[in-house]
Amino acid sequence: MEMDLEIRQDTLFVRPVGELDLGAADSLRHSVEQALNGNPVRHLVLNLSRVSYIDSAGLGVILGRYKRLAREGWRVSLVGLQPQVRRVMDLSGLLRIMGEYPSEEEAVARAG
Amino acid sequence: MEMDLEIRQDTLFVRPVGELDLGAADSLRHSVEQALNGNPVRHLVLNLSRVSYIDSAGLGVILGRYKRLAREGWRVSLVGLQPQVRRVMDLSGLLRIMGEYPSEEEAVARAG
Amino acid sequence: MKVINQLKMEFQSLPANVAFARVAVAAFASQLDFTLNDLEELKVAVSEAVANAIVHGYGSSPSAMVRLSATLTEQGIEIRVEDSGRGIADVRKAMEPAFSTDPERMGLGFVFMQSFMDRVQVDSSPGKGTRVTMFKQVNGGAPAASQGTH
Amino acid sequence: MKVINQLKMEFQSLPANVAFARVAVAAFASQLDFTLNDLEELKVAVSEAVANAIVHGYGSSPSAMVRLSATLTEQGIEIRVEDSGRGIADVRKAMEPAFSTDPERMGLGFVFMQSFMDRVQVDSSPGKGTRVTMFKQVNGGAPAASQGTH
Ligand SMILES: Nc1ncnc2c1ncn2[C@@H]1O[C@H](COP(=O)(O)OP(=O)(O)O)[C@@H](O)[C@H]1O
Ligand SMILES: Nc1ncnc2c1ncn2[C@@H]1O[C@H](COP(=O)(O)OP(=O)(O)O)[C@@H](O)[C@H]1O
Repeated sequence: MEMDLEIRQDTLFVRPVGELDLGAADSLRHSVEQALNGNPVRHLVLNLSRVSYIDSAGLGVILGRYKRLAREGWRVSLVGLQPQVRRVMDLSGLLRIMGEYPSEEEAVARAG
Repeated sequence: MEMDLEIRQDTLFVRPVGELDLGAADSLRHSVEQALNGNPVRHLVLNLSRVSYIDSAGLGVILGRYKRLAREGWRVSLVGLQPQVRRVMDLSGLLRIMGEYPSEEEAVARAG
Repeated sequence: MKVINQLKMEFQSLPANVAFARVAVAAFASQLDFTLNDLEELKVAVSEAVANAIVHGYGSSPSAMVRLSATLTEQGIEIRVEDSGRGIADVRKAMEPAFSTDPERMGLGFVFMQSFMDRVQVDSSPGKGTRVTMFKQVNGGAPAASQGTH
Repeated sequence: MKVINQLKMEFQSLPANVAFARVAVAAFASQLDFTLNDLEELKVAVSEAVANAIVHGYGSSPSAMVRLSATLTEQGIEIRVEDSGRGIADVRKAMEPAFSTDPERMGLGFVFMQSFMDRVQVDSSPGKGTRVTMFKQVNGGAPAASQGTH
Protein backbone atom coordinates (compact mmCIF):
# COMPACT_ATOMS: atom_id res chain seq x y z
CA MET A 1 0.00 0.00 0.00
CA GLU A 2 1.05 3.57 -0.62
CA MET A 3 2.35 5.26 2.51
CA ASP A 4 4.54 8.01 3.84
CA LEU A 5 6.96 7.43 6.74
CA GLU A 6 8.86 10.14 8.59
CA ILE A 7 11.07 10.10 11.68
CA ARG A 8 11.53 13.30 13.67
CA GLN A 9 13.51 13.02 16.92
CA ASP A 10 12.02 9.97 18.64
CA THR A 11 8.67 10.11 16.87
CA LEU A 12 7.67 7.95 13.89
CA PHE A 13 4.96 9.43 11.67
CA VAL A 14 3.11 6.91 9.52
CA ARG A 15 0.70 8.22 6.89
CA PRO A 16 -0.90 5.40 4.91
CA VAL A 17 -3.06 6.09 1.85
CA GLY A 18 -6.05 3.99 0.82
CA GLU A 19 -7.92 1.12 2.42
CA LEU A 20 -6.55 -0.79 5.42
CA ASP A 21 -7.83 -4.31 4.84
CA LEU A 22 -6.35 -7.81 4.53
CA GLY A 23 -4.83 -6.89 1.17
CA ALA A 24 -2.93 -3.96 2.71
CA ALA A 25 -2.15 -5.45 6.13
CA ASP A 26 1.16 -7.20 5.34
CA SER A 27 2.64 -4.21 3.63
CA LEU A 28 1.64 -1.81 6.43
CA ARG A 29 2.91 -4.17 9.14
CA HIS A 30 6.19 -4.67 7.31
CA SER A 31 6.88 -0.98 6.72
CA VAL A 32 6.14 0.06 10.28
CA GLU A 33 8.14 -2.82 11.78
CA GLN A 34 11.13 -1.94 9.63
CA ALA A 35 11.00 1.68 10.71
CA LEU A 36 10.64 0.68 14.38
CA ASN A 37 13.55 -1.74 14.15
CA GLY A 38 15.95 0.74 12.65
CA ASN A 39 15.20 3.71 14.92
CA PRO A 40 14.87 4.57 18.61
CA VAL A 41 11.15 5.38 18.46
CA ARG A 42 9.20 6.33 21.60
CA HIS A 43 6.07 7.66 19.94
CA LEU A 44 4.17 6.40 16.90
CA VAL A 45 1.82 8.91 15.28
CA LEU A 46 -0.59 7.25 12.87
CA ASN A 47 -2.06 9.83 10.53
CA LEU A 48 -5.12 8.17 8.95
CA SER A 49 -6.49 11.23 7.18
CA ARG A 50 -6.03 9.54 3.82
CA VAL A 51 -7.45 6.20 4.93
CA SER A 52 -11.06 5.87 3.78
CA TYR A 53 -11.68 2.31 4.98
CA ILE A 54 -10.51 0.01 7.75
CA ASP A 55 -11.65 -3.39 9.01
CA SER A 56 -10.44 -5.92 11.54
CA ALA A 57 -7.37 -6.86 9.50
CA GLY A 58 -6.21 -3.22 9.52
CA LEU A 59 -7.05 -2.82 13.20
CA GLY A 60 -4.99 -5.93 13.90
CA VAL A 61 -1.88 -4.33 12.43
CA ILE A 62 -2.40 -1.20 14.53
CA LEU A 63 -3.03 -3.19 17.72
CA GLY A 64 0.07 -5.29 17.07
CA ARG A 65 2.28 -2.17 16.83
CA TYR A 66 0.57 -0.70 19.88
CA LYS A 67 1.36 -3.83 21.92
CA ARG A 68 5.00 -3.71 20.90
CA LEU A 69 5.41 -0.05 21.90
CA ALA A 70 3.23 -0.17 25.03
CA ARG A 71 5.31 -3.07 26.36
CA GLU A 72 8.22 -0.64 26.62
CA GLY A 73 6.14 2.23 27.88
CA TRP A 74 5.92 4.16 24.59
CA ARG A 75 2.84 5.69 22.99
CA VAL A 76 0.68 5.39 19.89
CA SER A 77 -1.42 8.40 18.82
CA LEU A 78 -4.13 8.61 16.17
CA VAL A 79 -4.72 11.60 13.93
CA GLY A 80 -7.23 12.40 11.18
CA LEU A 81 -9.82 9.64 11.59
CA GLN A 82 -12.49 9.73 8.91
CA PRO A 83 -16.04 8.75 9.97
CA GLN A 84 -15.97 5.09 8.84
CA VAL A 85 -12.55 4.64 10.44
CA ARG A 86 -13.56 6.27 13.73
CA ARG A 87 -16.70 4.17 13.93
CA VAL A 88 -14.89 0.87 13.41
CA MET A 89 -12.06 1.86 15.78
CA ASP A 90 -14.58 2.87 18.38
CA LEU A 91 -16.48 -0.42 18.11
CA SER A 92 -13.22 -2.34 18.48
CA GLY A 93 -12.23 -0.53 21.68
CA LEU A 94 -8.93 0.68 20.16
CA LEU A 95 -10.01 4.33 20.48
CA ARG A 96 -10.14 3.90 24.24
CA ILE A 97 -6.56 2.70 24.55
CA MET A 98 -4.91 5.09 22.10
CA GLY A 99 -5.05 8.86 22.16
CA GLU A 100 -6.81 10.66 19.31
CA TYR A 101 -5.63 14.17 18.40
CA PRO A 102 -6.84 16.80 15.95
CA SER A 103 -3.38 17.19 14.35
CA GLU A 104 0.10 15.70 14.30
CA GLU A 105 1.41 18.79 16.12
CA GLU A 106 -1.01 18.33 19.01
CA ALA A 107 -0.23 14.62 19.19
CA VAL A 108 3.46 15.51 19.57
CA ALA A 109 2.83 18.40 22.00
CA ARG A 110 0.62 16.35 24.31
CA ALA A 111 2.83 13.28 24.21
CA GLY A 112 5.41 14.80 26.53
CA MET B 1 -32.09 8.46 -13.56
CA GLU B 2 -31.81 11.80 -11.79
CA MET B 3 -32.20 14.72 -14.16
CA ASP B 4 -33.14 18.35 -14.43
CA LEU B 5 -35.43 19.64 -17.22
CA GLU B 6 -36.07 23.29 -18.02
CA ILE B 7 -37.94 25.02 -20.83
CA ARG B 8 -37.07 28.62 -21.69
CA GLN B 9 -38.80 30.09 -24.74
CA ASP B 10 -38.44 27.43 -27.42
CA THR B 11 -35.38 25.76 -25.88
CA LEU B 12 -35.43 22.58 -23.79
CA PHE B 13 -32.51 22.18 -21.39
CA VAL B 14 -31.85 18.62 -20.25
CA ARG B 15 -29.31 18.08 -17.46
CA PRO B 16 -28.98 14.40 -16.59
CA VAL B 17 -26.92 13.26 -13.60
CA GLY B 18 -24.97 9.99 -13.44
CA GLU B 19 -24.16 7.30 -15.97
CA LEU B 20 -25.95 7.05 -19.32
CA ASP B 21 -26.09 3.32 -19.95
CA LEU B 22 -28.75 0.70 -20.65
CA GLY B 23 -30.03 1.03 -17.08
CA ALA B 24 -30.64 4.77 -17.53
CA ALA B 25 -31.70 4.83 -21.19
CA ASP B 26 -35.45 4.25 -20.80
CA SER B 27 -35.85 6.89 -18.15
CA LEU B 28 -33.86 9.50 -20.12
CA ARG B 29 -35.74 8.74 -23.34
CA HIS B 30 -39.08 8.93 -21.59
CA SER B 31 -38.42 12.24 -19.82
CA VAL B 32 -37.12 13.98 -22.93
CA GLU B 33 -39.95 12.65 -25.14
CA GLN B 34 -42.53 13.84 -22.65
CA ALA B 35 -41.03 17.33 -22.55
CA LEU B 36 -40.83 17.46 -26.37
CA ASN B 37 -44.44 16.34 -26.72
CA GLY B 38 -45.85 18.93 -24.39
CA ASN B 39 -43.92 21.95 -25.66
CA PRO B 40 -43.07 23.73 -28.92
CA VAL B 41 -39.33 23.03 -28.74
CA ARG B 42 -36.97 24.12 -31.52
CA HIS B 43 -33.69 23.62 -29.71
CA LEU B 44 -32.56 20.87 -27.33
CA VAL B 45 -29.56 21.71 -25.16
CA LEU B 46 -28.09 18.60 -23.52
CA ASN B 47 -25.92 19.60 -20.59
CA LEU B 48 -23.79 16.54 -19.79
CA SER B 49 -21.51 18.18 -17.24
CA ARG B 50 -22.77 15.81 -14.55
CA VAL B 51 -22.60 12.70 -16.73
CA SER B 52 -19.44 10.74 -15.96
CA TYR B 53 -20.08 7.77 -18.24
CA ILE B 54 -21.83 7.03 -21.51
CA ASP B 55 -21.94 4.02 -23.84
CA SER B 56 -23.83 3.03 -26.96
CA ALA B 57 -27.16 2.71 -25.12
CA GLY B 58 -26.90 6.32 -23.95
CA LEU B 59 -25.75 7.52 -27.37
CA GLY B 60 -28.76 5.75 -28.87
CA VAL B 61 -31.14 7.85 -26.80
CA ILE B 62 -29.40 11.05 -27.85
CA LEU B 63 -29.34 10.07 -31.52
CA GLY B 64 -33.03 9.17 -31.37
CA ARG B 65 -33.94 12.63 -30.04
CA TYR B 66 -31.63 14.25 -32.59
CA LYS B 67 -33.39 12.45 -35.45
CA ARG B 68 -36.78 13.56 -34.25
CA LEU B 69 -35.77 17.23 -34.03
CA ALA B 70 -33.58 17.31 -37.16
CA ARG B 71 -36.50 15.95 -39.20
CA GLU B 72 -38.30 19.23 -38.52
CA GLY B 73 -35.23 21.39 -38.94
CA TRP B 74 -34.54 21.93 -35.22
CA ARG B 75 -31.21 21.66 -33.40
CA VAL B 76 -29.51 19.64 -30.69
CA SER B 77 -26.53 21.17 -28.86
CA LEU B 78 -24.11 19.54 -26.44
CA VAL B 79 -22.60 21.24 -23.42
CA GLY B 80 -20.13 20.18 -20.70
CA LEU B 81 -18.72 16.93 -22.12
CA GLN B 82 -16.37 15.19 -19.70
CA PRO B 83 -13.36 13.37 -21.23
CA GLN B 84 -14.84 9.83 -21.30
CA VAL B 85 -18.08 11.19 -22.74
CA ARG B 86 -16.35 13.28 -25.41
CA ARG B 87 -14.18 10.33 -26.44
CA VAL B 88 -17.11 7.94 -26.88
CA MET B 89 -19.22 10.59 -28.64
CA ASP B 90 -16.35 11.36 -30.94
CA LEU B 91 -15.81 7.69 -31.84
CA SER B 92 -19.51 7.32 -32.59
CA GLY B 93 -19.57 10.27 -35.00
CA LEU B 94 -22.29 12.06 -32.98
CA LEU B 95 -19.95 14.96 -32.20
CA ARG B 96 -19.73 15.72 -35.90
CA ILE B 97 -23.48 16.07 -36.36
CA MET B 98 -24.30 18.02 -33.21
CA GLY B 99 -22.78 21.30 -32.09
CA GLU B 100 -20.67 21.32 -28.94
CA TYR B 101 -20.54 24.56 -26.89
CA PRO B 102 -18.61 25.66 -23.82
CA SER B 103 -21.77 26.76 -21.99
CA GLU B 104 -25.56 26.72 -22.19
CA GLU B 105 -25.52 30.46 -22.87
CA GLU B 106 -23.27 30.09 -25.89
CA ALA B 107 -25.32 27.18 -27.20
CA VAL B 108 -28.40 29.43 -27.05
CA ALA B 109 -26.63 32.48 -28.49
CA ARG B 110 -25.20 30.59 -31.46
CA ALA B 111 -28.39 28.73 -32.21
CA GLY B 112 -30.11 31.72 -33.77
CA MET C 1 -40.21 -11.97 -0.61
CA LYS C 2 -39.98 -11.37 -4.34
CA VAL C 3 -36.41 -11.60 -5.61
CA ILE C 4 -35.44 -8.40 -7.42
CA ASN C 5 -31.98 -9.37 -8.55
CA GLN C 6 -29.50 -12.14 -8.03
CA LEU C 7 -25.74 -12.45 -8.23
CA LYS C 8 -23.39 -15.38 -7.78
CA MET C 9 -19.66 -15.18 -7.97
CA GLU C 10 -16.50 -17.03 -7.12
CA PHE C 11 -12.93 -15.80 -6.98
CA GLN C 12 -9.53 -17.02 -5.89
CA SER C 13 -8.60 -17.07 -2.22
CA LEU C 14 -6.32 -14.02 -2.41
CA PRO C 15 -6.11 -11.06 0.01
CA ALA C 16 -6.50 -8.62 -2.89
CA ASN C 17 -9.99 -10.03 -3.51
CA VAL C 18 -11.29 -8.71 -0.20
CA ALA C 19 -11.35 -5.21 -1.69
CA PHE C 20 -12.83 -6.52 -4.93
CA ALA C 21 -15.61 -8.35 -3.09
CA ARG C 22 -16.70 -5.39 -0.99
CA VAL C 23 -16.74 -3.02 -3.98
CA ALA C 24 -18.70 -5.51 -6.08
CA VAL C 25 -21.28 -6.16 -3.36
CA ALA C 26 -21.69 -2.45 -2.62
CA ALA C 27 -22.22 -1.75 -6.35
CA PHE C 28 -24.85 -4.50 -6.48
CA ALA C 29 -26.54 -3.41 -3.25
CA SER C 30 -26.75 0.18 -4.44
CA GLN C 31 -29.65 -0.92 -6.65
CA LEU C 32 -31.69 -0.81 -3.44
CA ASP C 33 -32.24 2.36 -1.50
CA PHE C 34 -29.43 1.87 1.01
CA THR C 35 -27.86 4.94 2.61
CA LEU C 36 -24.14 5.57 2.16
CA ASN C 37 -23.69 4.56 5.78
CA ASP C 38 -25.51 1.25 5.15
CA LEU C 39 -23.21 0.58 2.21
CA GLU C 40 -20.13 1.28 4.37
CA GLU C 41 -21.43 -1.22 6.91
CA LEU C 42 -22.13 -3.82 4.23
CA LYS C 43 -18.59 -3.39 2.96
CA VAL C 44 -17.09 -4.17 6.36
CA ALA C 45 -19.32 -7.22 6.89
CA VAL C 46 -18.47 -8.62 3.44
CA SER C 47 -14.77 -7.94 3.95
CA GLU C 48 -14.74 -9.77 7.29
CA ALA C 49 -16.54 -12.82 5.91
CA VAL C 50 -14.35 -13.01 2.80
CA ALA C 51 -11.14 -12.42 4.80
CA ASN C 52 -12.14 -15.29 7.13
CA ALA C 53 -12.69 -17.63 4.19
CA ILE C 54 -9.24 -16.72 2.84
CA VAL C 55 -7.29 -16.68 6.11
CA HIS C 56 -9.02 -19.33 8.23
CA GLY C 57 -10.93 -21.40 5.70
CA TYR C 58 -8.22 -21.87 3.11
CA GLY C 59 -5.05 -20.98 5.03
CA SER C 60 -2.60 -20.19 2.26
CA SER C 61 -3.96 -21.92 -0.82
CA PRO C 62 -4.59 -19.13 -3.32
CA SER C 63 -6.00 -21.45 -5.97
CA ALA C 64 -9.00 -22.34 -3.79
CA MET C 65 -12.19 -20.50 -4.66
CA VAL C 66 -14.35 -18.35 -2.37
CA ARG C 67 -18.03 -18.28 -3.35
CA LEU C 68 -20.23 -15.29 -2.76
CA SER C 69 -23.87 -14.82 -3.62
CA ALA C 70 -26.19 -11.87 -3.11
CA THR C 71 -29.95 -11.62 -3.43
CA LEU C 72 -31.92 -8.38 -3.48
CA THR C 73 -35.51 -8.31 -2.31
CA GLU C 74 -37.73 -5.39 -1.37
CA GLN C 75 -36.72 -6.03 2.24
CA GLY C 76 -32.97 -5.88 1.77
CA ILE C 77 -29.93 -7.85 0.71
CA GLU C 78 -28.97 -11.38 1.65
CA ILE C 79 -25.31 -12.26 1.24
CA ARG C 80 -23.71 -15.66 1.43
CA VAL C 81 -19.97 -16.21 1.67
CA GLU C 82 -18.83 -19.81 1.38
CA ASP C 83 -15.58 -21.70 1.41
CA SER C 84 -14.76 -25.41 1.15
CA GLY C 85 -11.94 -25.09 3.64
CA ARG C 86 -11.07 -26.17 7.14
CA GLY C 87 -14.43 -25.50 8.78
CA ILE C 88 -15.18 -24.49 12.38
CA ALA C 89 -15.53 -27.07 15.15
CA ASP C 90 -17.32 -24.84 17.66
CA VAL C 91 -19.25 -22.07 15.92
CA ARG C 92 -20.66 -20.60 19.12
CA LYS C 93 -17.19 -20.17 20.57
CA ALA C 94 -15.80 -18.82 17.27
CA MET C 95 -18.44 -16.09 17.35
CA GLU C 96 -17.52 -14.84 20.82
CA PRO C 97 -16.02 -11.34 20.82
CA ALA C 98 -12.22 -11.37 20.88
CA PHE C 99 -12.03 -15.10 20.23
CA SER C 100 -9.46 -15.94 17.58
CA THR C 101 -7.42 -19.02 16.77
CA ASP C 102 -4.77 -16.69 15.30
CA PRO C 103 -2.74 -14.66 17.84
CA GLU C 104 -2.11 -11.99 15.19
CA ARG C 105 -5.83 -11.34 14.71
CA MET C 106 -8.37 -9.55 16.87
CA GLY C 107 -11.33 -11.90 16.93
CA LEU C 108 -13.62 -9.09 15.81
CA GLY C 109 -14.69 -10.43 12.42
CA PHE C 110 -17.97 -11.95 13.61
CA VAL C 111 -18.52 -8.99 15.96
CA PHE C 112 -18.41 -6.61 13.00
CA MET C 113 -20.64 -8.84 10.87
CA GLN C 114 -23.20 -8.90 13.69
CA SER C 115 -22.94 -5.17 14.40
CA PHE C 116 -23.32 -4.16 10.78
CA MET C 117 -25.90 -6.66 9.52
CA ASP C 118 -29.39 -7.40 10.81
CA ARG C 119 -28.94 -11.15 10.81
CA VAL C 120 -25.89 -13.44 10.64
CA GLN C 121 -25.99 -17.21 10.46
CA VAL C 122 -22.95 -19.49 10.32
CA ASP C 123 -23.07 -23.07 9.09
CA SER C 124 -19.87 -25.03 9.20
CA SER C 125 -18.55 -28.57 9.24
CA PRO C 126 -14.92 -29.28 10.14
CA GLY C 127 -12.99 -30.43 7.10
CA LYS C 128 -15.80 -29.45 4.72
CA GLY C 129 -16.15 -25.72 4.88
CA THR C 130 -18.08 -22.75 6.16
CA ARG C 131 -21.05 -20.75 4.97
CA VAL C 132 -21.91 -17.34 6.40
CA THR C 133 -25.39 -16.03 5.54
CA MET C 134 -26.10 -12.39 6.37
CA PHE C 135 -29.06 -10.13 5.83
CA LYS C 136 -29.23 -6.37 5.87
CA GLN C 137 -32.54 -4.61 5.79
CA VAL C 138 -33.01 -1.66 3.50
CA ASN C 139 -34.19 1.62 4.99
CA GLY C 140 -37.92 1.54 5.47
CA GLY C 141 -38.20 -2.13 4.52
CA ALA C 142 -40.08 -4.27 7.02
CA PRO C 143 -37.76 -6.15 9.37
CA ALA C 144 -37.08 -9.56 7.89
CA ALA C 145 -38.07 -11.30 11.14
CA SER C 146 -41.59 -9.85 11.08
CA GLN C 147 -42.02 -11.29 7.58
CA GLY C 148 -41.45 -14.77 8.94
CA THR C 149 -38.36 -15.29 6.83
CA HIS C 150 -35.59 -16.47 9.04
CA MET D 1 0.84 -16.96 -19.14
CA LYS D 2 0.63 -17.51 -15.40
CA VAL D 3 -2.84 -16.77 -14.03
CA ILE D 4 -2.66 -14.17 -11.25
CA ASN D 5 -6.31 -14.10 -10.28
CA GLN D 6 -9.60 -15.45 -11.48
CA LEU D 7 -13.22 -14.42 -11.15
CA LYS D 8 -16.45 -15.99 -12.34
CA MET D 9 -19.84 -14.50 -11.88
CA GLU D 10 -23.42 -14.70 -13.07
CA PHE D 11 -26.27 -12.29 -12.59
CA GLN D 12 -29.80 -11.77 -13.82
CA SER D 13 -30.46 -10.33 -17.26
CA LEU D 14 -31.47 -6.88 -15.98
CA PRO D 15 -30.44 -3.45 -17.35
CA ALA D 16 -29.35 -2.36 -13.86
CA ASN D 17 -26.67 -5.07 -13.92
CA VAL D 18 -24.78 -3.36 -16.74
CA ALA D 19 -23.53 -0.77 -14.23
CA PHE D 20 -22.83 -3.46 -11.65
CA ALA D 21 -20.81 -5.53 -14.13
CA ARG D 22 -18.59 -2.68 -15.27
CA VAL D 23 -17.86 -1.52 -11.71
CA ALA D 24 -17.07 -5.08 -10.61
CA VAL D 25 -14.76 -5.76 -13.55
CA ALA D 26 -12.97 -2.42 -13.12
CA ALA D 27 -12.44 -3.16 -9.40
CA PHE D 28 -11.03 -6.57 -10.29
CA ALA D 29 -8.86 -5.24 -13.12
CA SER D 30 -7.41 -2.53 -10.88
CA GLN D 31 -5.25 -5.24 -9.30
CA LEU D 32 -3.14 -4.92 -12.45
CA ASP D 33 -1.33 -1.73 -13.33
CA PHE D 34 -3.99 -0.36 -15.69
CA THR D 35 -4.23 3.40 -16.17
CA LEU D 36 -7.48 5.18 -15.32
CA ASN D 37 -8.05 5.59 -19.03
CA ASP D 38 -7.59 1.82 -19.58
CA LEU D 39 -10.17 1.16 -16.85
CA GLU D 40 -12.63 3.58 -18.50
CA GLU D 41 -12.18 1.70 -21.77
CA LEU D 42 -12.66 -1.67 -20.08
CA LYS D 43 -15.87 -0.39 -18.52
CA VAL D 44 -17.34 0.52 -21.90
CA ALA D 45 -16.36 -2.81 -23.49
CA VAL D 46 -17.87 -4.79 -20.60
CA SER D 47 -21.03 -2.68 -20.64
CA GLU D 48 -21.51 -3.24 -24.37
CA ALA D 49 -21.05 -7.01 -24.14
CA VAL D 50 -23.34 -7.32 -21.10
CA ALA D 51 -25.98 -5.01 -22.63
CA ASN D 52 -25.96 -7.18 -25.79
CA ALA D 53 -26.49 -10.35 -23.76
CA ILE D 54 -29.43 -8.70 -21.98
CA VAL D 55 -31.04 -6.94 -24.97
CA HIS D 56 -30.28 -9.22 -27.91
CA GLY D 57 -29.42 -12.55 -26.26
CA TYR D 58 -32.25 -12.75 -23.78
CA GLY D 59 -34.75 -10.21 -25.12
CA SER D 60 -36.90 -9.48 -22.12
CA SER D 61 -36.47 -12.44 -19.81
CA PRO D 62 -35.02 -11.01 -16.62
CA SER D 63 -34.72 -14.37 -14.89
CA ALA D 64 -32.13 -15.59 -17.43
CA MET D 65 -28.54 -15.42 -16.21
CA VAL D 66 -25.61 -13.62 -17.86
CA ARG D 67 -22.23 -15.21 -17.12
CA LEU D 68 -19.04 -13.19 -16.89
CA SER D 69 -15.55 -14.39 -16.13
CA ALA D 70 -12.29 -12.50 -15.86
CA THR D 71 -8.72 -13.75 -15.70
CA LEU D 72 -5.71 -11.65 -14.77
CA THR D 73 -2.26 -12.54 -16.09
CA GLU D 74 0.91 -10.50 -16.20
CA GLN D 75 -0.04 -9.58 -19.77
CA GLY D 76 -3.50 -8.21 -19.04
CA ILE D 77 -7.10 -9.16 -18.47
CA GLU D 78 -9.24 -11.61 -20.40
CA ILE D 79 -12.98 -11.16 -20.06
CA ARG D 80 -15.71 -13.51 -21.19
CA VAL D 81 -19.35 -12.55 -21.37
CA GLU D 82 -21.75 -15.38 -22.14
CA ASP D 83 -25.46 -15.83 -22.56
CA SER D 84 -27.60 -18.87 -23.42
CA GLY D 85 -29.93 -16.76 -25.49
CA ARG D 86 -30.95 -16.30 -29.10
CA GLY D 87 -27.49 -16.46 -30.67
CA ILE D 88 -26.19 -14.73 -33.81
CA ALA D 89 -26.64 -16.26 -37.26
CA ASP D 90 -24.01 -14.18 -39.06
CA VAL D 91 -21.30 -13.00 -36.65
CA ARG D 92 -19.27 -11.23 -39.33
CA LYS D 93 -22.24 -9.14 -40.36
CA ALA D 94 -23.23 -8.46 -36.73
CA MET D 95 -19.79 -7.02 -36.11
CA GLU D 96 -19.96 -4.51 -38.95
CA PRO D 97 -20.07 -0.89 -37.76
CA ALA D 98 -23.61 0.50 -37.61
CA PHE D 99 -25.20 -2.91 -38.14
CA SER D 100 -28.04 -3.54 -35.73
CA THR D 101 -31.12 -5.73 -35.81
CA ASP D 102 -32.80 -3.18 -33.54
CA PRO D 103 -33.80 0.13 -35.19
CA GLU D 104 -33.57 1.91 -31.82
CA ARG D 105 -29.90 0.95 -31.38
CA MET D 106 -26.77 2.27 -33.02
CA GLY D 107 -24.87 -0.88 -33.98
CA LEU D 108 -21.78 0.42 -32.20
CA GLY D 109 -21.47 -2.20 -29.45
CA PHE D 110 -18.93 -4.37 -31.24
CA VAL D 111 -17.19 -1.26 -32.59
CA PHE D 112 -16.60 -0.04 -29.03
CA MET D 113 -15.47 -3.47 -27.85
CA GLN D 114 -12.96 -3.59 -30.69
CA SER D 115 -11.79 0.00 -30.20
CA PHE D 116 -11.28 -0.38 -26.46
CA MET D 117 -9.89 -3.91 -26.20
CA ASP D 118 -6.84 -5.44 -27.88
CA ARG D 119 -8.64 -8.57 -29.01
CA VAL D 120 -12.32 -9.50 -29.37
CA GLN D 121 -13.62 -12.91 -30.37
CA VAL D 122 -17.27 -13.83 -30.78
CA ASP D 123 -18.56 -17.40 -30.71
CA SER D 124 -22.24 -17.91 -31.24
CA SER D 125 -24.75 -20.51 -32.30
CA PRO D 126 -28.32 -19.53 -33.16
CA GLY D 127 -30.72 -20.77 -30.52
CA LYS D 128 -27.92 -21.68 -28.14
CA GLY D 129 -26.20 -18.48 -27.12
CA THR D 130 -23.24 -16.18 -27.55
CA ARG D 131 -19.83 -15.90 -25.97
CA VAL D 132 -17.68 -12.78 -26.33
CA THR D 133 -14.03 -13.17 -25.30
CA MET D 134 -11.99 -9.98 -25.01
CA PHE D 135 -8.44 -9.25 -23.97
CA LYS D 136 -6.89 -6.00 -22.86
CA GLN D 137 -3.18 -5.69 -22.44
CA VAL D 138 -1.80 -3.99 -19.38
CA ASN D 139 0.60 -1.10 -19.85
CA GLY D 140 4.07 -2.42 -20.53
CA GLY D 141 2.89 -6.02 -20.80
CA ALA D 142 3.99 -7.84 -23.95
CA PRO D 143 1.28 -7.90 -26.62
CA ALA D 144 -0.70 -11.09 -26.24
CA ALA D 145 -0.25 -11.94 -29.93
CA SER D 146 3.54 -12.00 -29.66
CA GLN D 147 3.18 -14.55 -26.86
CA GLY D 148 1.42 -16.92 -29.24
CA THR D 149 -1.77 -16.90 -27.22
CA HIS D 150 -4.64 -16.16 -29.50
N1 LIG E 1 -14.34 -19.35 7.14
C1 LIG E 1 -13.77 -19.87 8.25
N2 LIG E 1 -13.15 -21.08 8.22
C2 LIG E 1 -12.58 -21.60 9.34
N3 LIG E 1 -12.55 -20.97 10.54
C3 LIG E 1 -13.14 -19.75 10.64
C4 LIG E 1 -13.78 -19.14 9.50
N4 LIG E 1 -14.28 -17.95 9.91
C5 LIG E 1 -13.97 -17.83 11.22
N5 LIG E 1 -13.29 -18.91 11.65
C6 LIG E 1 -12.82 -19.17 13.05
O1 LIG E 1 -13.51 -18.29 13.91
C7 LIG E 1 -12.59 -17.49 14.65
C8 LIG E 1 -13.17 -16.11 14.93
O2 LIG E 1 -13.39 -15.40 13.73
P1 LIG E 1 -13.46 -13.81 13.73
O3 LIG E 1 -14.44 -13.37 14.76
O4 LIG E 1 -13.67 -13.37 12.35
O5 LIG E 1 -12.01 -13.35 14.23
P2 LIG E 1 -10.58 -13.42 13.53
O6 LIG E 1 -10.75 -13.59 12.05
O7 LIG E 1 -9.95 -12.11 13.89
O8 LIG E 1 -9.85 -14.59 14.13
C9 LIG E 1 -11.34 -17.46 13.79
O9 LIG E 1 -10.17 -17.17 14.54
C10 LIG E 1 -11.36 -18.86 13.20
O10 LIG E 1 -10.81 -19.80 14.12
N1 LIG F 1 -25.40 -11.56 -27.18
C1 LIG F 1 -26.06 -11.44 -28.37
N2 LIG F 1 -27.07 -12.28 -28.67
C2 LIG F 1 -27.73 -12.18 -29.85
N3 LIG F 1 -27.45 -11.25 -30.77
C3 LIG F 1 -26.45 -10.37 -30.54
C4 LIG F 1 -25.72 -10.42 -29.34
N4 LIG F 1 -24.78 -9.45 -29.38
C5 LIG F 1 -24.94 -8.82 -30.57
N5 LIG F 1 -25.94 -9.37 -31.28
C6 LIG F 1 -26.38 -8.99 -32.64
O1 LIG F 1 -25.37 -8.20 -33.22
C7 LIG F 1 -25.89 -6.93 -33.63
C8 LIG F 1 -24.83 -5.86 -33.51
O2 LIG F 1 -24.45 -5.69 -32.15
P1 LIG F 1 -23.81 -4.31 -31.68
O3 LIG F 1 -22.66 -3.98 -32.56
O4 LIG F 1 -23.52 -4.44 -30.22
O5 LIG F 1 -24.94 -3.24 -31.92
P2 LIG F 1 -26.33 -2.97 -31.19
O6 LIG F 1 -26.30 -3.65 -29.85
O7 LIG F 1 -26.41 -1.49 -31.11
O8 LIG F 1 -27.39 -3.55 -32.07
C9 LIG F 1 -27.09 -6.72 -32.72
O9 LIG F 1 -28.01 -5.80 -33.29
C10 LIG F 1 -27.65 -8.13 -32.62
O10 LIG F 1 -28.42 -8.47 -33.73
